[in-house]
Amino acid sequence: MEILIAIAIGTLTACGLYLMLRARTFPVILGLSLLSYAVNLFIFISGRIKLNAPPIIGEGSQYTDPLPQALVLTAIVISFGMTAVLVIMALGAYLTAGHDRVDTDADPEDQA
Amino acid sequence: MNLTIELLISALLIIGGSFGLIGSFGLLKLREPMQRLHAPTKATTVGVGASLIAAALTLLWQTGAASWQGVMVAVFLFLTAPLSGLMLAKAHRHLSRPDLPPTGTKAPWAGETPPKP
Amino acid sequence: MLTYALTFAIACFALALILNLIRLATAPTMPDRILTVDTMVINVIALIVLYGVQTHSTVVFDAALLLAMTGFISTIAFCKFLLRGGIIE
Amino acid sequence: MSQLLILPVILPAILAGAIILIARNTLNAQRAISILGTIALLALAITLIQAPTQSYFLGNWPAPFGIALVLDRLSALMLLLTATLALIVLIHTIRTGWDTKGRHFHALYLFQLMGLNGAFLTGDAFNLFVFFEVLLIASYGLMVHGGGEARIRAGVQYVAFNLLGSTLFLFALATIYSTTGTLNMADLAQKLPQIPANDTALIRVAAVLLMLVFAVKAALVPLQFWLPGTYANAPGPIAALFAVMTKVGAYALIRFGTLVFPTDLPATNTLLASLLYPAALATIAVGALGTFGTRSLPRQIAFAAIGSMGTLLLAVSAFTPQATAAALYYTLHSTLATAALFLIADLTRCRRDGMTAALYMAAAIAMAGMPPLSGFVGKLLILDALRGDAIAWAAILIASLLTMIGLARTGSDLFWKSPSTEAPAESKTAILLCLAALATLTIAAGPITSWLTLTAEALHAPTAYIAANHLGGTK
Amino acid sequence: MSRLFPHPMLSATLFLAWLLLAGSTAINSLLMAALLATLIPLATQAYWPSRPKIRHPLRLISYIALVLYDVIIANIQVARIILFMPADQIKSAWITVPVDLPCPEAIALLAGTITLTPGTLTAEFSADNKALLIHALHAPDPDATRAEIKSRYESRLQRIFR
Amino acid sequence: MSLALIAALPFLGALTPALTQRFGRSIATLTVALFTAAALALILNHLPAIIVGDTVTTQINWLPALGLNANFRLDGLALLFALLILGIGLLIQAYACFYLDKTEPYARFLTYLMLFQGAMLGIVLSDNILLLLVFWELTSLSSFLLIGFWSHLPQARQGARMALATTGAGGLAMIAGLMILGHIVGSYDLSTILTQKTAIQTSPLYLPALILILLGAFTKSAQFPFHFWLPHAMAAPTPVSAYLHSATMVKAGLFLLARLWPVLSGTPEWFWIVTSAGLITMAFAAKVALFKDDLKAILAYSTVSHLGLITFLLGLGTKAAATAAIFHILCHATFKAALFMLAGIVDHATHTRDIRALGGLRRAMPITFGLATIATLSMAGIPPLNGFLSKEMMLEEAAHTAPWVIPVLATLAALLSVAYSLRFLTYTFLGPIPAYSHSPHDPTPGLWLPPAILAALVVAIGAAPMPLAGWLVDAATSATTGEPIHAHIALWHGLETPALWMSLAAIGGALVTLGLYPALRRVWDATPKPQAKVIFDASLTALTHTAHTFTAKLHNGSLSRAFAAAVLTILTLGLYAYQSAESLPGSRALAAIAATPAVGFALMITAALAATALHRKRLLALLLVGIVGLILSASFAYLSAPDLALTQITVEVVTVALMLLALNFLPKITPHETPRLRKLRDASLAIGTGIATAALAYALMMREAIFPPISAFHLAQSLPGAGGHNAVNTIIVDFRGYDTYGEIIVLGIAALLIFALTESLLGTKWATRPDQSAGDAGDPHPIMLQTATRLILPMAMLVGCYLFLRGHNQPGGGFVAGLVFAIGFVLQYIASGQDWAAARRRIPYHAMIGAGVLVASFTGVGSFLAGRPFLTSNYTHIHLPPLQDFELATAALFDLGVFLCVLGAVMLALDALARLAKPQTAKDAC
Ligand code: NA
Ligand code: NA
Repeated sequence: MEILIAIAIGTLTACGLYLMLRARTFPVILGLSLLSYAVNLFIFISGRIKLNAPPIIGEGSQYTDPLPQALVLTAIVISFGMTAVLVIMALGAYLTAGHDRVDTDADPEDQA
Repeated sequence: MNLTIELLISALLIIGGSFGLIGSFGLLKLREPMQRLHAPTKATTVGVGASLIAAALTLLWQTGAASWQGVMVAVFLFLTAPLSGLMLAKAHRHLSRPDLPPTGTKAPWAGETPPKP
Repeated sequence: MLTYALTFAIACFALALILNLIRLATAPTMPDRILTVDTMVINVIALIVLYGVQTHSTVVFDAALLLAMTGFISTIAFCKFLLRGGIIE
Repeated sequence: MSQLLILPVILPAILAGAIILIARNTLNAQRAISILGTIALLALAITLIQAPTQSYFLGNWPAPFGIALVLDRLSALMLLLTATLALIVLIHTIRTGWDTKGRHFHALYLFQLMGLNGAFLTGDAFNLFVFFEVLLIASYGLMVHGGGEARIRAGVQYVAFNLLGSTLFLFALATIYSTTGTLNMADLAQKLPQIPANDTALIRVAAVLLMLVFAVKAALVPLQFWLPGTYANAPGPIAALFAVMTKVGAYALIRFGTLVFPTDLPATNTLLASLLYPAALATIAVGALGTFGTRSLPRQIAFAAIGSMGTLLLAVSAFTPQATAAALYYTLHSTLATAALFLIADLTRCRRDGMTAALYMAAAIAMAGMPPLSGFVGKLLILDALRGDAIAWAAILIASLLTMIGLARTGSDLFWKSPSTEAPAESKTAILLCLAALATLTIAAGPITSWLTLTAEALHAPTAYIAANHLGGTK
Repeated sequence: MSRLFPHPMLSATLFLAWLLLAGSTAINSLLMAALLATLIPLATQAYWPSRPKIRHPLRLISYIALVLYDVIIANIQVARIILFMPADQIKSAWITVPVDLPCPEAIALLAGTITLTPGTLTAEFSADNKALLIHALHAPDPDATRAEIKSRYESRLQRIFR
Repeated sequence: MSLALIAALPFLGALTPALTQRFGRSIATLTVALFTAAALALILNHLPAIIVGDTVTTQINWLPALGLNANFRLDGLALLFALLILGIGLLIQAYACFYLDKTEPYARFLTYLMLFQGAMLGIVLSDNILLLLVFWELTSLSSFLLIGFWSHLPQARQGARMALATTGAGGLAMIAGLMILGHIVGSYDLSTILTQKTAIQTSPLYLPALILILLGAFTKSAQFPFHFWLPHAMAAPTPVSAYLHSATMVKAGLFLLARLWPVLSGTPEWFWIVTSAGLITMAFAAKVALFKDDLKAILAYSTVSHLGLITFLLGLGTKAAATAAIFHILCHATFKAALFMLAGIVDHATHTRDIRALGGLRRAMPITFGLATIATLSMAGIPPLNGFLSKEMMLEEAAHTAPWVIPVLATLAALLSVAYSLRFLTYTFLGPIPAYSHSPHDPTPGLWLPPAILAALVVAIGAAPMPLAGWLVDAATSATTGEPIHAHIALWHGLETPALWMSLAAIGGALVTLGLYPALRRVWDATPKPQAKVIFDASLTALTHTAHTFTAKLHNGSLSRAFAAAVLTILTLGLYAYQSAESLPGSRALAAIAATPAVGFALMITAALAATALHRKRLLALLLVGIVGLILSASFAYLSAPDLALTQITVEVVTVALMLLALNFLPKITPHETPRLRKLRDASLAIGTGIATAALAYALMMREAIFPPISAFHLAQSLPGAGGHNAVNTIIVDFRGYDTYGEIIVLGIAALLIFALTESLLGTKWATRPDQSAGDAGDPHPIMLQTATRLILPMAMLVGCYLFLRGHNQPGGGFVAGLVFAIGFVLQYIASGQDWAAARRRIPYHAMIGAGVLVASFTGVGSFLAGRPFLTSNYTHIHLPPLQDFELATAALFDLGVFLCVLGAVMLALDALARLAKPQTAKDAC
């Protein structure tokens, strides 16, 4: 199982990074989403894996580490907020600039 | 008694699993997009439904505590599946523009593209 | 027997997911793909429920409930996108 | 345990919440709340800077299980710096009407202060991440305040790059938790030395990743790319406020570099210092060349800010009490100097009279490290602390020259070449306050540096910091 | 009473749903169910402005039972089509079903019923809500399908809703 | 204290013009003059003590940690310079009052002048080399302002920048040099340093320190090859040239050489570097001066030459030479300041400074002519003027110095000096009168009195050197050398002094040279000369260009490259950190791979890869990313993390809605535009990092934590301490509720940001209109959707309440509940439209966020009442018959804050985005 999860984390990271390296805002946003999936899984496994052991006291005899789960929850919420912000900013950039390239001019005032 | 329940649950599970698989198989097999829309209803209704009943019975049988949340799962699936179906059908129609029978009333079909002003 | 039936059911839905994947790869149109993902959601709901049976735990049922309640929204939103461009008008 | 410790965090949050709830459509009320809140924060900071090192156990849970705030000299200093700068910038914003150019300025501003204060106070590594995010997202909002193509597009880059940084932060924290089982910084400081010598690779990875996160915030080369576009395109007062944002990175580098990963820690040893040193040199170079080679004033200031971060971090990289003290002095100086320059740049958009020129001159002098202002003192302190390091000296001095020439050229083009335009007199109060603060730094350099020396010594021997973690949280 | 319970059926549904979710009929659960069954419809009544008149709630229940039965039967039929009928023999058809139901809720219920029973699917409404467009997976005789829908479902719904 | 006050007086004076300018120039000038005079008086007050060899000092601790102290000292050397600075300063103030045009910003000029005066005075009074550096740099800055005073002239701006760059660079070198000196000695106090000759000269750091200090001194004093800035500084108003560039600032370098003479001089290094620089400068600049036609240029090069002379003398390292140097500093200040002022007068009267266009002014301007004659002849070293005396002393020293080239060069320089001086005088005042645009005449006394005073000094010192200047030279030289010196200055030393013959040779040679001038001039004009300005400009331009290109290339605005650099750095350093240490192999037993999860993960990986490969089709990519999210949610459910599953599911829905809302506007296709090589680079970086991350994840999963994780406490205390069965939830709302507090604020801010940005977008004209042609189907609000969502909203709220209430003990909680509520409302938006849904909103979304923050905050603050820290939770079990007992926890109240904030934030953001989709409608305030 661990190998599978590691591969999943690696793939999500790689895909996310590749998309983040694209030149348009939308792929960058998608890339960040994939990357945040990867990191959420990564934080999650930092407490290691226990199957069928949810950290609900009294539901079983052993529990997975609840702390990383709490951290992932925070991370999910924050990355949700951040994604939303990036989306609206990408939208604003597109609407005002007329294109959705992420690259800006080196020194706009030099050209002027 | 135990065997009966076990048999019943097993049957439900097998029926549920089969219909779930048939649904996805139909999705693959059927040729026309509109036909494929019919397939997943099986997984939605009998597939998940049977599994849910099986789950409820199993838990009732094995832990002694009834779990009725499954009913709510089914309620939501039944409530929402027609909506997905409708919207997907609309999307299909919008993109492929098949010839439709007349409405039989004075009004057109609601999803038809309104004339440009 | 129950174990075998359960395994069978789980295998069916897992297989269904694989079929979905094939469909997804070969789907000719966008609505087809959306439909496939919609079906995937249902299959995953079934798998989650069956996993709960397998582990004698209802803890995961909430996940199934939420998926059932919210999964279709993405389908509708995608369709509405294809139909109207805007999903909220 | 004093409840005062939590106030720098929750006071702005409550005020911002109140603004959203009841005052979101009345500008004057927003301004009043904002100003009063910032003054209160300043008063709080002044109170706290006199307090001994102490912890605050949130939820009354003992460390390291709950989250602890730790107030020490360094965090108090950063609180004071933030509050001072915040008040100055806020005055400028209100007097220039920047806050009317978009919605929710004041709520975002207060949340920004909350995030900064939270980051400076926390004694928990993951909580630091949370407050980094608070301060970042508020800064995103302030950065695009008022809108406009260039600003929003620069904002996209700013956000995207920092999201990469935040993701890296999480990777690092997860690695730390996974290897050590704890997140409390003082707890880490106690546990890391016990790691077996033959099993340090993972914690080293975590240390490097974590420091890279802070390097992003501190705009350390080659992670500085986000800064020029952001600072140059942000609204003037916001760029001025952002002067403290890079310092958050510097703060975290200093905090972790002295508390958690000190140079005598067997696991990491001088790893971080040896990585920081060349990066700081490169940062100085990039900053100086940018200041020298750029013509638009805001961009130039942005590069000067990068250069000053390089100088600061060069001092940090020595990881000696003397160098740390110098770095802290330089932190105060470069924050205020950068802010002053940005405020002046904001003023020069419509006004280039003699008075503005004089203010510019003063701020540029400070920024370039020329006497008599604090930049010179800071530079001397760092040079003195880095004695014997010819490369460091050459880098700092040449950078100082390039910065001076660059700023002089821009200034002479701006105030001498182009005629002064007549525009309604805008308030210079904030700028004067900022320069007054710089002058105070200079005149009172003696007492300030001796205070900072004690601070640096406490940082390099953090027994009080660690001890404060064991004093409460009885639940 | 109608001001306190703008949608009595909804309140009943919510009451029941809460008990199902909570999985308990203890006094606390009943109280909470009653509370929510009162408060939620009140809080959301703006989002449900119309108030469908249901004449016979019991008939509604029997209607639901009928549909569930039909779902199972139809599933088997459609499964046979999917599994065993060659693709070129499947005769799909678009069918227009004129409807005459008093309220949107009833129309939606009919449309949902049609979709849930495998083999047919509501694909569209006429703009005036007087006709449904139905897609049948395999309908060699569209008129029969139309007639069955009208007689089996629509007429029942006409009797339930006013 | 008094020395500090003296040093402060000019700075205080600098503040006055802004206040006094309204009363007119005279008052303004008088006011600043008062400050200068006061400083002068206070200096003179110490005169008796200084003359007998005492040193007056003042100590103020400024920055003891560094050793930068406001220590001042007044000794003979400082006295000499202070008198020059303040005395000539007074004359300059008077002169400037009449010189500057009425339209000029005179107050600003006076301010700059006083700033400079203060800085200069500070240098000479400093008893701490760091303090000296402060003032040193201040002179660079204030001279920058003064040179650039006529800022409308390009040459003024350029001259100012050139001076600043050159002296600034030297100043920075000097910082290094002086700090090294301080490090050698262990103190930055001059009083200490001056006693440490042996320590300094035996230190291995002596040579670097010497070179760096000399760089500072030579740039300031315009020594070859740093001389080029001085002639360009002549773009300054003449009073500035007279003050800074003849009498004072350029002598700061000499002052420094003299100041440090006791500890730096006497070594071969010192001798060779300083004398050669001085000698070359002296001869070279004199030669250039001979061929200049601009009055001020001649004077400028002459100044350079004389500075060289003094430098040369200081380099010799003997006491006699030092005496000569000191004396010449005094003499040069008198005649050169006068000459500059006179050149200014000529300029004023004739509107030209080109000596080829001048001539015959002796009749029109007799006073000027008389004064100029005295000063020029002194410059030429003609007896009996003071310039002669000091030049004789120089030649005498040169004559006794080997090798022979030194006396020869010195004589040659003297020759050239005589030649250019005579040329200066004759071309301007003698010969025929050219056609002036208006008739020139002598100026008002205000302009000629200051140079007259100086000329009087020139004559007087020449006539009676010992009574007038002997005491001052003695005091200054004693202070310079550190030993009591009694100079003997006289006109006549007898026939056997070589200097006499060298002087005569120089005068004779000069006459010959002037006779041959036309021929020499042709040769000169025909000789290609490296133009220092051209070289300086070219190198500065090249440097600027390089810096600009470098910066523009480096910061080319490419986010992808910034990402690539960051990722590469992270990857490289991460690998390095790992490689450079040991690690034990992991030993944990791994979980078995079941078939179904394997299918799930395979699906997730495939979907991620497909989304990457097909990312150009944006809608499809979004759908595929949605699959990843779906499987991830299921994985969390499978991996014993039900709370995560719930959260992921609900967040996913809202995220997709958000992305689709945005994609409505954005292009639906990403164009092909990246070159293959770039893709290869990106792919390698991505894959490399992916592999590293996977390896790290695997390594972590393979091993237990080195120390017992703190979460054991959370599990143990969840029920007894925090009153909840769900340990994840108790961590979120209690153990680490503070994290959650920050997290909801992040969400709230996100919503505010989205709202604010939307508002600003609604107010602007867009470059792009959304492309609506793709979706032109009718029926925006299908009736079935509308009807069904009326039922789904209450059901969703019910489920939300359910998840909220049980969250403490089972999966759920305020966050998920808020999202479920939000999803119910979002459905209303989707089904019935923004107008319809927004019109039915009872509570503004803003208010929900605000209320959420406040509820959470005040729940936390509530524990203050019990004297507990923020967010200390409390719970109790209530027994209310006939009810079963139930739990009331403050954590639930906190969770309510979370709930409100989440609901408000999601709705505010979506509502804002939805409003963006129809910008034609009026803004509805929330
Ligand atoms: Na169907
Ligand atoms: Na059907």
